[in-house]
Amino acid sequence: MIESDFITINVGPQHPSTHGGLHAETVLDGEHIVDVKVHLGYVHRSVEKIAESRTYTQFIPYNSRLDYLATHLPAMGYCQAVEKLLGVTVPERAEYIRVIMAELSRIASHMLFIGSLAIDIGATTGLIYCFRDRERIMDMFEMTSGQRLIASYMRIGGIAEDLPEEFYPAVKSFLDDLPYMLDEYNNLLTGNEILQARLKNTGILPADKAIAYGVSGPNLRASGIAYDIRKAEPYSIYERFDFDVPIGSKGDNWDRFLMRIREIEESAKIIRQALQDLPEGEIRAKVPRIIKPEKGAEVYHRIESSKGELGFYIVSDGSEKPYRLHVRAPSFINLGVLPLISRGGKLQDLIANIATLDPVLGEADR
Amino acid sequence: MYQELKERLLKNWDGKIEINEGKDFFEIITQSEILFTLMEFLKKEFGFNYLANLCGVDYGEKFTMVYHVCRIPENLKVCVKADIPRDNPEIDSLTCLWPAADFQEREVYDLMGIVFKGHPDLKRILLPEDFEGHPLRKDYKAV
Amino acid sequence: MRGAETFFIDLARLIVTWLEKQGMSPLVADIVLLVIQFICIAAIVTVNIIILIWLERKISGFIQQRLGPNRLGPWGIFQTIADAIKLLTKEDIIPSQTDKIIFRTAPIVFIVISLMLYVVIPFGDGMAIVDLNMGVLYFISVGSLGTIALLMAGWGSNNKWSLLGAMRAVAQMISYEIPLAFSLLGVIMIAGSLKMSDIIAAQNNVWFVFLQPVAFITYFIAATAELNRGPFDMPEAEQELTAGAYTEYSGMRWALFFLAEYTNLFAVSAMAAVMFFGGWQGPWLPSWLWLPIKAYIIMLVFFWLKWTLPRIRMDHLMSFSWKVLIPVTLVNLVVTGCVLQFFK
Amino acid sequence: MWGSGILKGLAITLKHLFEWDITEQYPEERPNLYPRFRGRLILNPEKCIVCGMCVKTCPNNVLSFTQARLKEGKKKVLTSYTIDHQYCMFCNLCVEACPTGGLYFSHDFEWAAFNREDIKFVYEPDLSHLELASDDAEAGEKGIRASKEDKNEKLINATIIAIRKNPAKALGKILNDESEALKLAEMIGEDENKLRKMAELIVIDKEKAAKVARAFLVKGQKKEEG
Repeated sequence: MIESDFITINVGPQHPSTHGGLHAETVLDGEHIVDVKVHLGYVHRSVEKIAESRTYTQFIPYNSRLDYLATHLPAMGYCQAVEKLLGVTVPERAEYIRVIMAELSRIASHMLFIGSLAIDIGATTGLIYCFRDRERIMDMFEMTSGQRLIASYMRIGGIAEDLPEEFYPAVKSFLDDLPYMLDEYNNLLTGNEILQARLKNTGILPADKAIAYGVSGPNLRASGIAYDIRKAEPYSIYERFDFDVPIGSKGDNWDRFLMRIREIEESAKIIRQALQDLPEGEIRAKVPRIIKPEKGAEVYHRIESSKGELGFYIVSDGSEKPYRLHVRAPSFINLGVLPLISRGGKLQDLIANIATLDPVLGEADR
Repeated sequence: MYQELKERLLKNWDGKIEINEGKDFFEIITQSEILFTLMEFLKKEFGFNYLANLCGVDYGEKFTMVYHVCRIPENLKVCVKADIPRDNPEIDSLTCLWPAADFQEREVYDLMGIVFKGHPDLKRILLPEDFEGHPLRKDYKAV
Repeated sequence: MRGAETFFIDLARLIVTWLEKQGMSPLVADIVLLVIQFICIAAIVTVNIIILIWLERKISGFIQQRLGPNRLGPWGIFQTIADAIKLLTKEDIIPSQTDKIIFRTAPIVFIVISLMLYVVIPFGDGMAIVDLNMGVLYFISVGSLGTIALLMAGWGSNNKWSLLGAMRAVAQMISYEIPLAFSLLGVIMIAGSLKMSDIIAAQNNVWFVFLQPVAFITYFIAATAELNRGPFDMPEAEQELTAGAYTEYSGMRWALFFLAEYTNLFAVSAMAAVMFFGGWQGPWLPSWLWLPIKAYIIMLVFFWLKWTLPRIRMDHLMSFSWKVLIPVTLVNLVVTGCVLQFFK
Repeated sequence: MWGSGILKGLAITLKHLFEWDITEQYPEERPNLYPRFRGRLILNPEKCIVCGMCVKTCPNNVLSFTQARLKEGKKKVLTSYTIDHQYCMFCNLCVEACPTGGLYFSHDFEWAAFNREDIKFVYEPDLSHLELASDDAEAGEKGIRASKEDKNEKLINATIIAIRKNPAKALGKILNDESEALKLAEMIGEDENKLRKMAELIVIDKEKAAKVARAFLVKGQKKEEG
């Protein structure tokens, strides 16, 4: 009689494919996953507590450190939340520039997603190609804000500086080359039978479960639910742009992977339109130097970040510092679904599942 | 829709809840005792299937739990608030209604020290297990 | 040209005659020659690996639009030597919970097995150390021993990742042993011999790759799996198993595994050259240059595959072997047999 | 399907194998930095007017300085300025806050150091030729905090004067009733100590001041009754 037993292995926090300090305690039956437990907090920096001791303006640079892969998105969400709290209207030009920057961030984040998914399932070269192309976006960020990865470019009431002259040709040539880049990814990765075999029918997340687990963003849309906050509840000036919300059918890893590639195309569409309509004018609204929202005011503002619904809940007590600031981090809540989609799969699927959920641990742990 | 919701809510819990129709969120201020039944009502009767956000706020003498609940893909949204006394910070867990509450309630328990009754695995999530105190409380002194 | 062709054979003969003049019996002289030959092989293998590692890093760099190693020496050719020195001088770490004996022997077993493969490879015309009349069989059977070394490494490490890697290695290598042998069977049927020199001689007119294209493809795939190279690098699987069976190894012990892998790589490529590409046969150049050239070209394809493809999933890997490769090779065998019978 | 995808991928990698490499060989080739690039934070002391805006805007306490006053003209001068780069987030907020453009980011990015102290920038100008006001030199040691206390002191003095001049208005801020305010002023009377304490409380913590004032009144009433 052969006795068999489960093996418990710790995928992370030090593991090549956990995207940072993610710790998935995995119970294995051979290669099959019996259970997964997610442990978080390895990069917890208590951002919410820090916010309580910083003024509204001072907290801006901390936001980019939440989701450092899409640097402008959290900063934009936060600034818009504070603007909502104050009742400030942002000048047209600033809104357009914000949208351009946000969508560039989304493209950068999704490119990194494709690359890291590729390396997680063993195709090392895919990562390098994606990084090569993402580098051009990073260059544009450096042009505009002076920082590549964690730019602090958004300000309450607008943006820090106007776009430099060299930005326009750079973004134009990037958008012109984007179809070729995507072609390359598609030929190298998307069309690859091994990759398809690994992603199709693994990590299936049905639509009802996705909603119940609070999954948002591309992961939710991969399950077939056309819910994009840019469309459902247009913030900023998103209602002016014509773009589609791609949706998947099954909610497996393959759908989640395709979502990202198609969203890059949609973001490019938005940037093209925004560049065309970009008006001249002010880039920052008149905002007092010391920002004091009225006492007891509170706001929950959410934007569609590259990872999902990024929400900022801010309570003001009338002082220059937020009384309470809560970040609804999409990565954090998306990770809650990891055990559900991994159970019953293979160990190799777990790696693909983590990659396609696309968590950023800076955001999940805050 | 919101009108119907308002009527039904007032019919069921008249006097126990307060309704504010803000420009952003349809706000329901309730009590921690009836929170669970109210939420169940919202989910079952009105199809609010998506718990977007939940967090606690420390107001000194009391805590307030704030829930943002949506119905997607139609994007109907409701904000529910419930006060909890500071000396006995307990409230019903919503994990059985929305599994999304699992991680978020653990986070609130971890950082704010609010106990969720009926949560399957109420442990610290962001801070180490042996951490003392709840940092997001206003009386927490960082060393 | 004649001199270059028979240079090594003349040298061996010279040594034997010199030894016999010193008063040794022919048997002892032969044994001494064998020892010298084996030392030569070890040296060739080492030099070869240094080139191979550099080449792979360079190729992967170029594929990824990088430069690869370029700091040490022209085009970075001394990088591997520097790495070797670093690995040799590194602290020898043996984790306390390991099974010491197995842990220590595993790399040695692995490298010895891979060196044993070189005994039957004909490096040039009449230049096999031992031209066994069942050389192919020897190659296949010795080649499959590597599994044991990997299992030892995984088990001895007393680490769950390593154990998973070792289990994968065993499952994978046993499954791919069969298509590997079957795909070589077609060649053997045409050549009518298991002896390497006979097989090469049979390719005087046409290379077997043209007569047995299916067998070549299946051999190539099975060999990739046997070598644990990407896209079949299951036992190592850096991204999933954090280097699998090699997790606990460091320094020179780890380097031995690394060496053994490249040694195997060259052996398998040389075998492919012998079986399908006419071995050492070729115009203009001496025969002992042709085999390495052919082997290197085959290895370039191995590199190219590894740096392009994602890793296949374990269950797909197994079902690919049992459900695709083995039936295909069997059909190939039947067709070969029928055709042979028909043209007899 | 059937391996065509794999072949396409192989074609891509083969194409790049013979393509020119894009690596920037860093120490030999210098990176192309854009004008706005944020390297090291630099202070131009000539332009500094010692206003302290940069310190107030910095989210991470990177900046600190000490100041002194000249004996003549009471002009503020910088005695030292510290930029502790290890905490810097390069958020550009201080540069934006500086009214004279005295702070800016240079393009210098190679400043790895072995010690934390080594990446700290400390500017200490030679002030020997200037005559500093003696009392302010001490206050200058405490830097920005001292200036804050300085500010409080001024406010307290102003409040004392205000209470003396118009007690109903000055104390009415903490007490709702004007008659109560007058009563309180009467009770404080000419007692310098009490007056000063009251003024301090009003400046620092209004709520506490209101409580104290009320308690004071109640106590006074009891005295009258008793």
